[in-house]
Amino acid sequence: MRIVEVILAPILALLIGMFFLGLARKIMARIHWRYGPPITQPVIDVIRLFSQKSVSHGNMFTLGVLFSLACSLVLILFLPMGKICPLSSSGGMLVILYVMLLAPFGIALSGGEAANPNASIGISRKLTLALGYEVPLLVILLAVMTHYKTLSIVNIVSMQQNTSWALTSLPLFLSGIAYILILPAILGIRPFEITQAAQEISSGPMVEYGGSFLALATIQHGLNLFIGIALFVNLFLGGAGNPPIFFLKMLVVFVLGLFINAALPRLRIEQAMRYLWRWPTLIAFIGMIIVLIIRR
Amino acid sequence: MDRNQIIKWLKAPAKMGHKYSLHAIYFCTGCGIIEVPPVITARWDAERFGVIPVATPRQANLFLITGYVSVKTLKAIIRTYEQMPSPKFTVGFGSCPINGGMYWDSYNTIKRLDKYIPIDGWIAGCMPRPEAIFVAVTHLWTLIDKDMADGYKRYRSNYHLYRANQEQLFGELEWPPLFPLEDQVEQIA
Amino acid sequence: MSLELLLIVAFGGALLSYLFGKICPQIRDPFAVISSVALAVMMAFLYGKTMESPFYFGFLGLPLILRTNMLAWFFAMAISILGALSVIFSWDYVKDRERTDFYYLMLLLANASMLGIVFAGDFVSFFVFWEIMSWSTFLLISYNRGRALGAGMKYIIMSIVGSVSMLIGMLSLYAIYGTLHIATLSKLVPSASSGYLLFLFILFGIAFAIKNALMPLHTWLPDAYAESPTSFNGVLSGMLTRMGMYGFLLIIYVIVGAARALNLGPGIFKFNYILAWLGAITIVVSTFIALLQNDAKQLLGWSAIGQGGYMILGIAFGTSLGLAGGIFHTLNHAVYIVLLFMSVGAVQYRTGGQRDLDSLGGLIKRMPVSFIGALLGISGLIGIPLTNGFVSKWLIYKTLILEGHPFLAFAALIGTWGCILYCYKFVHHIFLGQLPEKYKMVARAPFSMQLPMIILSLVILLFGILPGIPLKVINTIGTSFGFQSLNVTTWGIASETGTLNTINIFAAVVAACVIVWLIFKAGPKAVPVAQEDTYAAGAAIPKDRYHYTVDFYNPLYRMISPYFKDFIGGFCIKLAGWTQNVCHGIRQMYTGYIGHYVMYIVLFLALLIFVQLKWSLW
Amino acid sequence: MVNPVLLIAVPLGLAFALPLFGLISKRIVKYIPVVAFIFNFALALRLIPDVLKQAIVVEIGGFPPPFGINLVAGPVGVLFSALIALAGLLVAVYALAYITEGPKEKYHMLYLLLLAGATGVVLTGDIFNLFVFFEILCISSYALVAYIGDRAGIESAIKYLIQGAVGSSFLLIGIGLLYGLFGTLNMADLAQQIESASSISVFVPMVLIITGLGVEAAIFPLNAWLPDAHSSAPSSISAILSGIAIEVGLYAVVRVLFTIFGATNMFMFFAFLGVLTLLIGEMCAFAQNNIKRMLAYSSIGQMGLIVFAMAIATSYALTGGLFQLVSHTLGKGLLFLTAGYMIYRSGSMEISAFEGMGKRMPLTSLAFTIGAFSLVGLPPFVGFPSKFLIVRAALAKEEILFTVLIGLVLLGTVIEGAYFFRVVQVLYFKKANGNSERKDAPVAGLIPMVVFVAFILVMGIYPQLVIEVLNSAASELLHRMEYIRSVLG
Repeated sequence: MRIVEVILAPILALLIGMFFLGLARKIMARIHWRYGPPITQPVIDVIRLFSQKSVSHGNMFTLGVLFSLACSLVLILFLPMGKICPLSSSGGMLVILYVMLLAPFGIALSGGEAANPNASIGISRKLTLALGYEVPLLVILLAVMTHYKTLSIVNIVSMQQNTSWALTSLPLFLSGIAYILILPAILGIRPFEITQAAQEISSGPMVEYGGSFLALATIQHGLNLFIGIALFVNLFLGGAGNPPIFFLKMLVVFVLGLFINAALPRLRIEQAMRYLWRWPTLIAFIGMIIVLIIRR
Repeated sequence: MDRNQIIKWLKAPAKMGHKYSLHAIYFCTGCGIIEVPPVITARWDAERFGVIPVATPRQANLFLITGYVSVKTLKAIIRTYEQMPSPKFTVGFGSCPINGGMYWDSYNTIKRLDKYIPIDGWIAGCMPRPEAIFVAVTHLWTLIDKDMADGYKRYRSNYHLYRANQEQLFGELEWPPLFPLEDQVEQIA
Repeated sequence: MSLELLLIVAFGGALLSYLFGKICPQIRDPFAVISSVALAVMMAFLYGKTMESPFYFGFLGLPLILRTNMLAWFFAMAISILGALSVIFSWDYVKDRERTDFYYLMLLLANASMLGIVFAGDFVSFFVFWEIMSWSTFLLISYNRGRALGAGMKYIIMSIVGSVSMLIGMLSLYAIYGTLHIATLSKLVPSASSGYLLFLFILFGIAFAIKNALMPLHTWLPDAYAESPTSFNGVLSGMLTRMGMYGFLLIIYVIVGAARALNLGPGIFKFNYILAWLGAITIVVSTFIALLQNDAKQLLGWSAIGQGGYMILGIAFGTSLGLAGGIFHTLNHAVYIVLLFMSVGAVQYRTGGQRDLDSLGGLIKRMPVSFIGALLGISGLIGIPLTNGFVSKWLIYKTLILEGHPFLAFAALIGTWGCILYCYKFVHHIFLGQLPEKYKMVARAPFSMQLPMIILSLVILLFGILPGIPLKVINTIGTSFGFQSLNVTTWGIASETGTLNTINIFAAVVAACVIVWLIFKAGPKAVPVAQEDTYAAGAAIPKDRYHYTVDFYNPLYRMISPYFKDFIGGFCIKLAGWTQNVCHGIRQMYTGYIGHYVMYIVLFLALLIFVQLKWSLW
Repeated sequence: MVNPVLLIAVPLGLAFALPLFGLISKRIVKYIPVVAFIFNFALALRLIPDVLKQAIVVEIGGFPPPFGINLVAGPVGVLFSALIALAGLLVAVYALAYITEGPKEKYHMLYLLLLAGATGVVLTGDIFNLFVFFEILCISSYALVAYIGDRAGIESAIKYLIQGAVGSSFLLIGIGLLYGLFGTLNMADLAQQIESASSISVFVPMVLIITGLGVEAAIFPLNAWLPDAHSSAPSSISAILSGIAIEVGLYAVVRVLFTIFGATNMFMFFAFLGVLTLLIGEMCAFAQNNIKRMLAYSSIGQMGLIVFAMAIATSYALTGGLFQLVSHTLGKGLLFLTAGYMIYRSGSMEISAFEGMGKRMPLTSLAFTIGAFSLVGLPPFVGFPSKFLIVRAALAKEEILFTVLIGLVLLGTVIEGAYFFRVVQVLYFKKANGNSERKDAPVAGLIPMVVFVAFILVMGIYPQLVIEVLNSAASELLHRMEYIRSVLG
């Protein structure tokens, strides 16, 4: 059973991720009053990219991409989707936090070896942005962990299943709000699409990616979408009893995110930092203080 | 998609990929670029054909030469073309790349672009309408189906000639040859 | 295997290698290497022994005692191994320097005195070895001339301040209990009054906090790390700085004992709370200052300050989990910081002492082993899973969260996330990006530098994947302090509130990597291209000017640089200036004019008589 | 049973006989002090075991005290005379090669006189006799300070002379007053009769005597002569002045305070005075760029430390103080001797002129470094156990006040460390500018340095060597009744 889960979870996540990418393009097109590509367009792109001859700038350039995709796949195993959570008892939230930063780190290492300033600028923006949203995110997660007195995300989900969603329960309400405020930054969609600003720095870290590198990077992007949303759903929307409900919740969150993405322009990096370190952080800290007061 | 589409898919997924995801490098050489924004935005929406502009040649497989090509631009065009991963398709847009067009007697523009890089298709006219781009794209599909969009192979096999032309134009080039200049002829296709 | 023999080997090795250097220099390096390696081997045989024996009675009737137990062995093992590796690393690094005999003497002397510190069974020998360590380190920090002098001055003055306060503390112990024997004191002291315990904690705490570079007493560290010879940084940053940690463990858990030491003090200002908060501040501030550095060694120095904060956080709350985390982090930090300094040293050795991040780059193609060392080093520093740093940090975070200190946990975590930024900056600026023209022909590091780096890299992975190996030892230390034992398995720690199982993660990562590799292999093979062949909008790449390093995190810099400066260091410099002025002012009292001098004499006499007649004090 | 009188008589006699030897041969003159102090040192060592059992009292001319002049060779006296003999011997050996020009005969004669006077001061049991020997010491040292004969030497000698004269006159007045009060000059006798007198009438002579002696002992406001004198004398003489002369002055102060007046209620004042002296001395030294002035000021600081230790007035403290005194003699003597040759080599007294000395004269620099470490009080050198004892004694009082004072004292140590390490850095870690060929001090200069280093190391590693003598000396100072009994029988 465990083996089946281990094999099943990443494939599901992959499908959902690609579906999200396609859905994103379709919905954006409709918001733009266009017809839009077929929903399978990302798959076609990936197939095309895999069939193209790519160039490599060195071993780290290759290994970085592979490493980052691999880490995203591993991270899937830590996230409960419904009841499916293969590696539930291997470190819990902290491991998730750390593995979450591995994927961008791998991309950063490989993009760094490309010896292209656009890549370096994109990476510096990416890491800065990560620092920006980790400040409130860490406070939020710590509030959740302190409230439920556990590090294991599975326990958090089951506790919410027994009582009520964290988003609607009193002590974690503000934390949930803060999470919603930083969710676009975590997903890397507009207004926080600073890392791969195609018009400024020609798609940042991916500037030298072509062929199968770009294919892997695209898949990894899909998985990132999946992970960011799944984490939110698990922590604040009470996870789910079974996968369909879970994916339904994720879909809702994602579509809301898409509307934000379509509506807002891109911020500059320091604007983004100023925003992230002001309101979400403030709200998150208040939430944490409330949690502490209730805990006492 | 109809049935034989799906059968084609299963026969040659890679080829279908090339057909239906043509990512165009967004490279403005001349006035022709004016026509591209309407094409990719809501009015004509090229994305439904899978054609979207991308930022870097590494990610692209379609190269639209939009408008006249000055000598200086040609250098950039050649580098960009060589950086695109093959299979890659080139389309000359407007009459200037074909024969110099209204700049036929300019000292500073290229008259025949395909002396320097291989071109898979031409869009005549000054300016061509955006629909012409869609015609070109659908035509490119048929060429790809018939394996006739083989500009990159021609470039590979006749590289010494192209290189010779380029060097004749520019003098010494500051980047090394893309392919070894010897033993060209035997490796067509 | 007696401890005296160990110390004789250690100190004798130091002196003999100096003599060999004077007599026949060609056998000095082999001798130094052999002696230090032999020391490490002998140390390994000491595992699990507990013994105690006085070795010298001559000092003012106080017997000087050597003793060993699991704690001492743990530190001594780390010291001797890292020392041996540093000596091996020095082989080529100092080969063509001047006064290498002096260098080896001081290096081995510092090592030996550290061993003396951890084996010291009473405070006199502890203090004596502590002082020997201090001045040998001072002489070695000043070894590079120029700016190194100021660094050495800072170091020695601060460590004199520390040892002075430690002297007061230990002699007050002596004055009250009439003994300096640690085992005896650990029976007597816990019954002392809280005020006296706080007094002790403050005095010893100053000494150990200075050595461990706990803010606000950290000011000596960055310059000392930056200016001392890089081959000595291994010893200096790895264990010598962490003697402060050993001291804290000694005073808190061995002498006073957890029962009294924790929750000592009024209300919220408990001793260990203040310690923990200092640790947290240290982490955050030093992390962000490290982010602003452009000098590789300064950067590592600041990061070392921050890591010290983690250790303090770990041991501050006296839970077996946190204690294990703190001690384990001491070891892990030693391993990876030494590795990082070694890779910097290799780069310096090849690029003519270049350590300015902005002017290096692209060296991955030239020095792959150093790059792997640096990569694993920063992985451990960040605490990436499957490297050793992760396990210890995991323990510390878990302690803080479950003890209900989310703010401290937040400080620790944000320290880690800032650490990612400067770690990436470190690796990117040195090894990634465009290779400058003048480093095109750089050769890879010599074997004597590659060997220690490879060993340490393997150690990082080993402790990361099988953390149980050291954790079992640390667990016995914790139980010797009277905590309940942890449920340590070979690959992690099992408990009901979130277990850690590294082998699962390892298996998953390996499997995922293999799968992704296969998928990647399915596609057409990627053709390697030169570094000049990158996308620059079709233009040719400008040589040497296409590497984006300067002001790497520019927006972030602009945000944080007004708030994160080394204010305390600046204050210390000011303080020195003020002292200078005060001294000059006082000197003016001795005017060269004889009349004034006679006047002083007469005034003194008159004052005495006046006071007596007026108040008749005497 | 040898007679302690020889300790004074031999150098004194040789001093006056020295010109006669000079008539025989110029070359043997400089060996005479060596011979004299070898004899003295052997004699003092020979005396120590007897003295530890029972203080030796010698009546000059057979009159028993309090009527006759007498010598009291107690542990303190013998300890000091041994120290004087040791330092005198080593410095005399040093002078063999160091004193090359100038009137050598006079130098050696004055040198013998100086040390004979010092020995007399520490051995005599009669206060007027003490004054006389004190004058011998002072006057010969005035002359020796001016030995080089340059302007600075003369000027500082004059300053020293004037202040010393003022001090001596105060001392003489005080002694006169005491004689008028009690009609006796024997210390023990005085000590016996002091209680009977009214406090104020005793106080004035006490203060006069303390001030007079304090000038020589370099206690804070009275020590203005010291930096000039020590810095402009020949280095060998500087070594003796700050290694012996001020210690002897301090001995006199302590003897007067403890034994004659037993002024226990002034100790607190002296503790403060000591700390003040220490801090001011160290701070002035910190502000110096001239090596000899720096060392001189640092001797002021050390004197302050010793005064503080003495003023704690417990047996620990006195042991520590005496030990610190010994370690200061060794360390400062070594420093001045080494500094002498470094100045000779670099031709300047500026610290910055010593750059690269570690390469140019390695052994000398090493000796200097060891002396500096020892004075700062780093193990395993002799400075450490002495400081250890003092701190322990201060903390054993278990008073907040003394804890604070010892904190200040150790702050002084920090400053001391600062300036000594600065010099060490200059010696070793600055590139030598100008000539840098290796040329060490001559053998006659190196021998005393090596012996000093040996003493510093041995006493630092094995303090038990001297601790017994120091203990009994401390007890002699502490228990005046026993002193009185042992003298008056």
